[in-house]
Amino acid sequence: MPTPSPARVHEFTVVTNKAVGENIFSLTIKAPRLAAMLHPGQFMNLQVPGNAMSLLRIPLSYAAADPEAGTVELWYAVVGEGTQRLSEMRPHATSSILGPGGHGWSVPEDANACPRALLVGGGIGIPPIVCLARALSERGISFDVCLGATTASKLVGAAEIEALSGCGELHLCTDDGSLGSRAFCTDPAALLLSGKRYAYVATCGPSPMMQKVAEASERAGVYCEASLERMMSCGFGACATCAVETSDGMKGACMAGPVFDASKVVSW
Amino acid sequence: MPTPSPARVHEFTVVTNKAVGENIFSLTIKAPRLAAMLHPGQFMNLQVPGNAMSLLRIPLSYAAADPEAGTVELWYAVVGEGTQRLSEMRPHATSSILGPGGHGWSVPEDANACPRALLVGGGIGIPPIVCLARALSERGISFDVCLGATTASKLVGAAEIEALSGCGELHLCTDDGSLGSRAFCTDPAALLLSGKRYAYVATCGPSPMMQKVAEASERAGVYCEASLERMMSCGFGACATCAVETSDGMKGACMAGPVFDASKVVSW
Amino acid sequence: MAVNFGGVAMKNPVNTASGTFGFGWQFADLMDVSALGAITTKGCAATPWPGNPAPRMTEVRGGMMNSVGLQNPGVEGFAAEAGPWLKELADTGTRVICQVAGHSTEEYVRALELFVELCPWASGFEINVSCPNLAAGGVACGSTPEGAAEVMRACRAVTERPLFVKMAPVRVPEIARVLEAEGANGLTLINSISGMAIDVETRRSKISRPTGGLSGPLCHPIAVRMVWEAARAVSIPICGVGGIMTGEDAAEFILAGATCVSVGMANLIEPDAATRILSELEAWARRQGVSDITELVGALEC
Amino acid sequence: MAVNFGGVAMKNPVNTASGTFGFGWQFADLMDVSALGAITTKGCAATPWPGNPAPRMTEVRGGMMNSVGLQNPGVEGFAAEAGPWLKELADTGTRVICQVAGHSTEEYVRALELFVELCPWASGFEINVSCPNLAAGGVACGSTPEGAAEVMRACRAVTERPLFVKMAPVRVPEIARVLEAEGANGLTLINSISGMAIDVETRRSKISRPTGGLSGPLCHPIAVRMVWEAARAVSIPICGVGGIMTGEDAAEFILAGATCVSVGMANLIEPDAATRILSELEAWARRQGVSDITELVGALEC
Ligand SMILES: Cc1cc2nc3c(=O)[nH]c(=O)nc-3n(C[C@H](O)[C@H](O)[C@H](O)COP(=O)(O)OP(=O)(O)OC[C@H]3O[C@@H](n4cnc5c(N)ncnc54)[C@H](O)[C@@H]3O)c2cc1C
Ligand SMILES: Cc1cc2nc3c(=O)[nH]c(=O)nc-3n(C[C@H](O)[C@H](O)[C@H](O)COP(=O)(O)OP(=O)(O)OC[C@H]3O[C@@H](n4cnc5c(N)ncnc54)[C@H](O)[C@@H]3O)c2cc1C
Ligand SMILES: Cc1cc2nc3c(=O)[nH]c(=O)nc-3n(C[C@H](O)[C@H](O)[C@H](O)COP(=O)(O)O)c2cc1C
Ligand SMILES: Cc1cc2nc3c(=O)[nH]c(=O)nc-3n(C[C@H](O)[C@H](O)[C@H](O)COP(=O)(O)O)c2cc1C
Ligand code: FES
Ligand code: FES
Repeated sequence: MPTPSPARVHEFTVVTNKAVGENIFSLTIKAPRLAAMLHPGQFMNLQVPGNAMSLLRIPLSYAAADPEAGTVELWYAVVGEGTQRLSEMRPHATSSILGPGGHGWSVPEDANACPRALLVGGGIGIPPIVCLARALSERGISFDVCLGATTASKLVGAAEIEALSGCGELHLCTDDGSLGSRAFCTDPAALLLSGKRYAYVATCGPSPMMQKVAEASERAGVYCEASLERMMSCGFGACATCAVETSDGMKGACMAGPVFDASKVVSW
Repeated sequence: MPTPSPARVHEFTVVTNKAVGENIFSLTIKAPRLAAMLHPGQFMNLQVPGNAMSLLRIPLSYAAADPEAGTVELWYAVVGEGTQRLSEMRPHATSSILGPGGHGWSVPEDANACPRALLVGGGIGIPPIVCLARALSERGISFDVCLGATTASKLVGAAEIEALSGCGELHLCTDDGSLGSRAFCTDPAALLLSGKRYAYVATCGPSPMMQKVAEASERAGVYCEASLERMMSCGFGACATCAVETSDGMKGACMAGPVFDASKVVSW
Repeated sequence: MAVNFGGVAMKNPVNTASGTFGFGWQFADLMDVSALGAITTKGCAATPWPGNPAPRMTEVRGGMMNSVGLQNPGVEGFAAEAGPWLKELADTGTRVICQVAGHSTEEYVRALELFVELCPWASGFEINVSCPNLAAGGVACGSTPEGAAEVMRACRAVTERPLFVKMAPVRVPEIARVLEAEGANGLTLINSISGMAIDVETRRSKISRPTGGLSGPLCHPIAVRMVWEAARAVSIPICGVGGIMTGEDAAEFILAGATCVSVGMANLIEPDAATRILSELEAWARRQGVSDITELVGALEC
Repeated sequence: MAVNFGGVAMKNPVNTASGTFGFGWQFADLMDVSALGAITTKGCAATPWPGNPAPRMTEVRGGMMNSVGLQNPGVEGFAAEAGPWLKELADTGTRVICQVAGHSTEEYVRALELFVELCPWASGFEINVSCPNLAAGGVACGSTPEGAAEVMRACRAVTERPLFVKMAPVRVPEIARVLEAEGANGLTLINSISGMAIDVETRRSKISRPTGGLSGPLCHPIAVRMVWEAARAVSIPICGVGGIMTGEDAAEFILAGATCVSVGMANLIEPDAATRILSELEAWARRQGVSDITELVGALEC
C-alpha cells in the first residue's frame, strides 16, 4: 500500500490577517502541531467558515512556519468568494485546516549537493518560493531569484527574499514596468540559465511561465521542479480530482505533488 | 384585480437584539418607512444574512412600532438555523425586510364598538397580542388577557400588557406551574367567555390553543380572530405556499391573513 | 437584447417562471414589470383547483420544495382577476405567456380553448405537462414520450398561436424531440425536480405530500445540462429555467442554447430580482462585446 | 445497529460512496475506518483507465461537480495496491464492497471475474452502470432498462457472491425492477447527477468535459425521493447515497426505505465525517426508541 498522506485536521486560530499587496493578504495562524510538521512546498486545505453553499476547503501553500511560536504564515490572493471570506476572518477567529499535503520541494542537502539554485516565482506562486529560499539559506545554499507580477502592488516577497543570506541576484519584473523591468520573469531566468551554472531550479506561478522555465532548464541541463495548481477537493488522495498528466501516468497533485519534476509534466 | 400587497423591501439597521426569555429575543430595528406603515397583526419577512444555503426570508410578527423613532420591535424564538443566525446579529448590522405583509387584527374602533375584548396568547404567539393590546389601550377599549407558555422563562409580554391602561384581568398560565397557574391559558379564557360579555376575541399561538379559543368564542357568540402561521415563501401573494383552508375556499395567509375570522378557518 | 422565442418577440430575454410570479399584478408595486421581456403566469386549468393542504413548502439546502398543487382559480377566474392588468402590461411590450394546466389531455384542451378565447392579449401559451395525470395514478402526463406527444398533439389542434411546453426534468432529449415533431413552438425547461424531505423525529414528510418540487440554486447545474441536451436535440427555441439568481446564471443558460430565461425562486426572495438579473445579463453581453444577444445563444465552446 | 444488506452483514448501516473514499487506506490515519459498517472502493475496470484531463472538478452552490472519469489502476493494480490493507480491514468486521467499472457488458464481466478471483476478502461487488458505454456513443449502460438488464444478467452469471448495482438517477423505479428481476442482491442509489457549469466569460465548461457529476447536499432531497420510489418498486435492500452531511440526512434515507447509507462528498471535506454521521445516526435511533435500526427502515408515515 502507498504511504497515506501526512495530513491531519488541525484546529487553528487567526493571529493576523492583513493586506500585503493589492488583493493579497498575509494570514498567520496558530496551529502548533501543523507548524512543526511542514516541509517547504507542501500545502494545506483551509476551511473558511460562513458560507454553507460553498463546502470545500481552500488549498493554500505556506510562506513561512515558526515551529517555536507554533504559527504558519500563508499568503493568498482574493480571487473569488472563498478567499474573499477568508480575508474577512479576524484575529482570534477559529476554523480547521487539513495538512500538510503532498510532497514539497526536494530541498538540496547542502552547498556541496547544490552550489547554486535558481528560483522563479510569478504572482501568487511566490509564497512557496519564499519558503524554499529560506530553507536554502538555512542550508547555506546560494540562489538567484526572478520574481514577476502584473504590477508593483501585486509583487510580494521581494523584501523577505532579499534579506536572506545566500541571496544572489534578485530580478523583479512587472508587466507594466511599475517595479523592476518591464518584462516577464522568464526573461531574466532564461538569461541566467544560459549564463550561469545551477544545480537546481524551482518554479511556481502561472502554467505558461512554469513551462517556459522548465524548457529553459531542460536546455541548460538543470533539474527543475515546478509546483502545480489543480482544482482539489480533498487534499489527501481520496478523490482523484487533482490529476496531473505526467510521463509516468496520471498523478494526484495532492499526493505526488504539488511539486513535480518539471521534465515529467506532460500537461501543464 | 385584487389589491397588491402593501409590502415593500426596506433596508434596516439593528438597534438592539437581546434575550428577553429562554431562547426568546427582542429585536429592535430602525426602518423608518416601515415603522410608519404598520397595523397591529401584520407581519414582515426578514432576510437574515450569512447562510447562502438557506435562502428564504423569515416571517415575523411585530410587538411594537414607534413611527417617531422609526423603529420596529420584533420578538422571536430561536427554533432553527435561521432564527439562530438572527440572534447573532449585532447592533449596527444591516439587512433587508419585506413588509408590512397581509391583514392584521380588525382593531375595534372605540369603546362603543367594543366595550371589552379578550386576548389569548400562547408562547411565541404573544408578540402580536401585545401589539393589539397597546392599540386597544390607545382607543380606550378595556380588555382581559390570558397568556400561556410551557414555563416561566418562556412567558414574555406580561409586564408590557399589565402596564397598559384598559388592562383588566391578566391570567398567566404555565404547563409546569412555574408562573401563574399550572394550566393551559385556554382554561381561564373559556371561563371568562362563559362568565363575562365580550365584543371581540383575538388569539395567537399554537393551533390547538387557537382552535379551542375559537370554539369557546363561538359558544359564547363572540366574534373571534386568530393569527395563523403557515410556511411562507414570498410574503406578498406570489407563490401560494401559505394556503389556509377556509369556508370561503383556500386563502393565502400572507394576503388574506395572517389574521382570519376564526369561525371561517376549516383547517388549523 | 431582443430575442424571438418561438414567435413571441421579446424586447429582452428575461421571462418569469410560472408559479413564482403569481399573475403578475402581485409585483406591480414592487418592481417595473414592464422592463421584462415576458412574464409567464401561474398555471390555470379549465376549472378552479384548490391545491394541496398545508404545509405546502419546506426549505432545503440550496433551495426550497413546494407542493402547492397548482392551486388556481380556473381560466375564467384568472381572466377576470388578472386580465385587465395583463392586457395593460402587454400594451407596454412585455409579452404575457399564460400557463395551461390539466389532469388529462381533455382538460388541457378545454383549458387552452378557454385561454384562447378569453386572453387575446396573451402572446402564447405554455402547457405544463408536469401536472399529475389523475387517470394514470398521478404520474405526470409529460413524463413519457407518448404522454407528452398526446397532450401536445391535442393542444396544437386548438390554436395556431405560439404554444410552448414546460418540460419535467426527465428524459429530456427524447421528449423534446417528440414535442418538436408535434409542433411545439418552443420548450421551457426545467420544471421543479421531484424531491423529498422528511422530519426524522416525527417520521413524516415536511410537506403535506410525500414528495414535492425542488426549486432554487440546487437545480441550476442540472437545468443548464438539460437545456444543453435539449438544444442539441431540437431546433425550436428554449427558455432556460432553474436556480437563476444572477445574470451569470442566466448567461449559462444562453450559452448552453437557451434563447430566453425565466427567473423563478429568486422572485420570492427579492421581488425585483428579475430586473436586477436583466441588467446583469446586459452587462455580460456588453463584456462579451455583442449588441445582439442571439449571437450568444448556444455559443458554448466545447 | 446491525443490518443485512443483500447478504452483506454490516455491524451498522454506514458505508462510504465509491469514488469519495479512495481505496480506504487513504483514510487509515485520519479516522477509525473499522468503526464503519462497510466501505465501497473506487470503481476499477479490467484494465487501468487514465480518467479525464484537468480540470476535473468545480464547485457549485450546495455541492461539487466532477469529471474524474473513473481513473483507476485496473483490478490487478487495485488488488496489489490495496488488497492487503483491505483484507486486514475485512478481518475487523468492516465489510468491503468493491466497485466494478466497464465500458461494455464484456468489460464489466471481465472486471468482475478478476475481482472474484483476486479479492476473496470482498463481501460483495457493486456494478457501476453509469460508466459511459463507448460503443453507444458514451451514453451510460444503465440509463435504459434494457442496458441495465443486459449488464446485470451477464454479471450474475459470473458469481453467486452478493452483487449490487450503483444506479444512475434516471428512470429509477422501472430500472430498479429490472435489476431485481435479473438477480441483483441490492441497489445503491444515487450516483452523481449529470450537470453543467459554464464559465460565462470564457464561454467554456469549468471542467474538461461539457458535463460532470454533481455531488453534495444539492442531491439530497432528490436522492431521498429516488430511494423511496425504488423501495416501493422492489423488495431487495437499498443503500441510500446523496448529500449526507449529518446523521439526520442519513436517517431520512432509512425512513424512505434504505437499509444502509453511504457517505460521499462529506468524506472529502471532513475525513472523519462517516464516523461522526454514524454516531449521530445512533443517537437518532435511540431518540426513536429502537435498538434494532431495521425497525426504522421504510418507517416513513404517509
Ligand atoms: C496546491 C495549491 C496551492 C495553492 N497555494 C496558493 C497560495 O499560496 N496562495 C493563493 O492565493 N492561492 C493558492 N492556491 C490557489 C487557491 O486555492 C485558489 O485561489 C482558491 O481556492 C480560490 O478560492 P475562491 O473560493 O476564492 O475562488 P473561486 O471563486 O472558487 O474560484 C476562483 C478560481 O480559483 C481556483 N480554485 C477554486 N477552488 C479551487 C480548489 N478547490 N483547488 C484549486 N484551485 C481552486 C480556480 O482556478 C477558480 O477559477 C493554491 C492552489 C493549490 C492547488
Ligand atoms: C405570519 C407569521 C408570523 C410569525 N411571527 C413570529 C414571531 O413574531 N415570532 C417568532 O418567533 N416566530 C414567528 N413566526 C414563525 C417564524 O417564522 C419561524 O419560527 C421561523 O421562520 C423559523 O425559522 P428557522 O430558520 O429558525 O427555523 P427552521 O429550522 O427553518 O424551521 C423550524 C420551524 O420553523 C417554522 N418555519 C420555518 N420556516 C418558515 C417559514 N418560511 N414560514 C413559516 N414558518 C416557518 C417551521 O414550523 C419549522 O418547522 C411567524 C410565522 C408566520 C408565518
Ligand atoms: C412556489 C412555486 C410554485 C410553482 N408553480 C409552478 C407552476 O404552477 N407551473 C410550473 O410549470 N412550474 C411551477 N413552479 C416551478 C418553476 O416555474 C420553475 O420551473 C422551478 O422553480 C425552477 O426554477 P427556479 O429554480 O428558478 O425556481 C413553481 C415553483 C415554485 C417555487
Ligand atoms: C470525486 C468523486 C468521484 C466519484 N467517483 C465515483 C465512482 O467511481 N463510482 C461511483 O459509482 N460513484 C462515484 N461518485 C459518486 C458518489 O459515489 C456518490 O454517488 C455521489 O457523490 C452522491 O453522494 P454524495 O452527495 O454524498 O457525494 C463520485 C463522486 C465524487 C464526488
Ligand atoms: S484532491 Fe482529492 S485526490 Fe487530490
Ligand atoms: S407566502 Fe407567497 S403567497 Fe403567501
